[in-house]
Amino acid sequence: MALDKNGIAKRIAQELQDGWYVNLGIGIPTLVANYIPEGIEVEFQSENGVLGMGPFPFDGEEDPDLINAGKQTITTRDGASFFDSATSFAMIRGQHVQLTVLGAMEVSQNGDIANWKIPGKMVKGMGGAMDLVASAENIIVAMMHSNKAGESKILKACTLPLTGVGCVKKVVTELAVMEIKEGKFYLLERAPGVSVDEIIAKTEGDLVVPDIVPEMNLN
Amino acid sequence: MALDKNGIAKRIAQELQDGWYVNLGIGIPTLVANYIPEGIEVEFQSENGVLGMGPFPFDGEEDPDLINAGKQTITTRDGASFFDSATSFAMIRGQHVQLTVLGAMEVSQNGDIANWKIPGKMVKGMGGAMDLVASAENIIVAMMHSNKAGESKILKACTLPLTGVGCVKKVVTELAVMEIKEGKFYLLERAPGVSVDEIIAKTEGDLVVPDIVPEMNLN
Amino acid sequence: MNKVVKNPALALAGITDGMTLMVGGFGLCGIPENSIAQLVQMGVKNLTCISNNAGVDDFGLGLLLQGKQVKKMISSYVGENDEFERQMLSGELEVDLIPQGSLAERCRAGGAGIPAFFTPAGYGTEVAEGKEVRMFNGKPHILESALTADYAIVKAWKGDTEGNLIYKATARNFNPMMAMAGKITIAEVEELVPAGTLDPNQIHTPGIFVQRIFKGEKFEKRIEQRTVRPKN
Amino acid sequence: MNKVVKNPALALAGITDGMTLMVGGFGLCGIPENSIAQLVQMGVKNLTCISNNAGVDDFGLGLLLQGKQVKKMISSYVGENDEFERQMLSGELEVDLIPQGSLAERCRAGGAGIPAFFTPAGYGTEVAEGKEVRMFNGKPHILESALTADYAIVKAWKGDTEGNLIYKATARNFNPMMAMAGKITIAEVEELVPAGTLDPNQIHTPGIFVQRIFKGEKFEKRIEQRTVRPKN
Repeated sequence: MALDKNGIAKRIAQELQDGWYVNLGIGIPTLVANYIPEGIEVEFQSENGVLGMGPFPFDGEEDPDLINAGKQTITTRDGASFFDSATSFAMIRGQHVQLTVLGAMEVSQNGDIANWKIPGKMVKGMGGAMDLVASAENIIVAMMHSNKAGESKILKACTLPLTGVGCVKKVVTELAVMEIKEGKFYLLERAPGVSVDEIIAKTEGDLVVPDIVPEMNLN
Repeated sequence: MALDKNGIAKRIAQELQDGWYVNLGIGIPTLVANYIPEGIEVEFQSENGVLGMGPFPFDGEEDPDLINAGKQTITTRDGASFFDSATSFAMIRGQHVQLTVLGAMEVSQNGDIANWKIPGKMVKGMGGAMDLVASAENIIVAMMHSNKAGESKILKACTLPLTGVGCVKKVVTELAVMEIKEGKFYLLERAPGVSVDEIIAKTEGDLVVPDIVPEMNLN
Repeated sequence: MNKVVKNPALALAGITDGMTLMVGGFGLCGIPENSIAQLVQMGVKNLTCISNNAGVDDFGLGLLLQGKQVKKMISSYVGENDEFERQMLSGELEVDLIPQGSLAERCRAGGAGIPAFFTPAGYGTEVAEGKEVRMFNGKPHILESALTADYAIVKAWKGDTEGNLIYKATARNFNPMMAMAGKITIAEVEELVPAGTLDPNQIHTPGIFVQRIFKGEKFEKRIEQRTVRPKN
Repeated sequence: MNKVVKNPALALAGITDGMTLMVGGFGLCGIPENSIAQLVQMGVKNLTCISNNAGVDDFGLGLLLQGKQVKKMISSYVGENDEFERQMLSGELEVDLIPQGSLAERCRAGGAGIPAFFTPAGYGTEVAEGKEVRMFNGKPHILESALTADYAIVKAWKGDTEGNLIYKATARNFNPMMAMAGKITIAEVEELVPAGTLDPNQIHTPGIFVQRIFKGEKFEKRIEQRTVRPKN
């Protein structure tokens, strides 16, 4: 069965490693913070200027001066720090952040990503996404395999204006975990109960399928 | 009579304007802080990371963590701030400092300055001088008119490795105040009791001398 | 060096039609609310506003958009403002969208006398069109230029009479770089104290970057996305 | 994310001959004394040291020069060190002299992923030789590149177990940028406190830039130019 958003987040959380600084984008990526594996410690950075984000505040304890890049009220953990936006992107551009997780409208088999604009229709702006994808060594995209019209978003080439070129290394969708290398998608894992045929059918880009595709282990 | 170092500093202090941020170099320039005209307020910046320098500390009250760019122990005034070297030179390069006063080994009539190196003999390094002269809109050089061998340091062209090109606007020596414009030195004032002839004799660069050269007023 | 002015009207005196303004804040967090209200009252038009966001329809810079006071916005993200999107898509409003890190660095560069720098952000995208590309460490980078403004308007938590500023939490965001990049920088603060009160080790924006400072009368501090967990 | 190590030996483990080190401080102010002593004890050779100054003959980085451990210095000012000047003029020591502001900005750039930037400093001088010149705003600028190091060694006043640092007065100087630019950054601090003790608003170097931290056993803090006025 296809994963829900929390399932995608849970699977991505398995990629976390002890001691990493991690930047989580808006949407599904934000949920990753709820599933940090036991025994490891990570710190969350938000590009508006905070390191060491904690959970959402208790009702009534929101501080309007303390938000994340999604403009959500947050809290901080012991050891947190605040800094200006230039310093924040110094961390990102200077590759001090070990993992970036973000959403996408389209991903292509050479690692291009589009997630900021639909010409003539939707223009929200790129925010920090272009800096993040251009700089991060380790980018995981959290997204749905298809759009609402049922068209694949895992493509040979992106059709929307790009956010970054050749930067995505791994994609986790409601159906599959895929690695991007040498200009192709490599199917690594499938969601529990999802068939390889369904993944093949819903993937427009070139997909390399090994003989055995293990199911994700989400326990 | 030719001025002493304090006289030069006193004359330069007359150039200060209310509300200015000022960077004083090592040597004679440091003395300028002792002669701030009454009724005006200026703040002194030192490029190692302090704004709002006060007088030297009382004997026994030195703090090794609080020095100026000349490595001298200092104090701060109310409203002082500390910052890192990058921010300090952001102030300088970004032209937030209204006046820079520094020493020189040679100055030329097109505003070039040399003050950091005598090839094969003396190499102290440029410190912050190259940043200061390249950025400041308003540079006054405090120097002696001649070297110990009696040779003029107010030249047609510098002979020593340059610190900056076409940047000096005004020179104050023990003999004279000169402005630099259109590739010439313009004699503005002479030290009390010093003759125009002496200044002409000791100036190697092209010197424009008006009919009347007023004496400096140092009272 | 007393830089205190009594009210927003005196603080913003000199801002006229057609000027370029930097306005600090991220979303509705850390924005100079009192100054924005004053800009609305002044009715200055044809402004170019450099600000990471454009506020929401009825608060923050959204108020200037509503009044058609803005000719051009230079921002990284405008997703929370329908009027902005409408004016942009209809062509009424010129918009220059810039990667957030490049925006922050371009403001800092403007304040720091760095006219241009290379960054990898935006390479291969619309943002790179017409910009010089150069390889460093085997990776393509684009040349970005400094941004400055006629006036920068920032919001701080505490400030002193010399213009030294301290920000609170993530309300810091773009304010420090914009304070550096304004030809004239205006700070509105929640608390205004005499020089010598703030610890010189703990100043975020040294007073040299600030020309005018005033105590804001009222800070609404709207929250854009109130997210909470229930108390057990 | 505990980054505390017990002593300088553990902190500096991994530094070997031929590496590039950044060392914070300005003159003898804000230098990592305990780490320098450890480098002397380790006897590592052929180092490239990036540091604004070279200490004095018998303290600070001067100690590494005395032991001929340094192959190359990258500095802005070396005026207070006779041994340095001797080794440089005799050609024993390679020296790259850099304008102080460019040195600071190049370290920051290295830490911030900016591979190169334009600055007016040094145009028309030896420093500009071989460097690209470009006009901006009618003024010539030269292109300067980022600096990074295998290890950056910095000195802070207070630090916490997560590596967050606070500096005191002008002992801050180059330490924050160097902390950003080290592949591995080592901080020695006067006071080491548990995470959560320091105010997150007041951190100068966020812990993300620091990989190892230790409490220095003893800080001599020599003064280079003791200048005082008499008590009346």
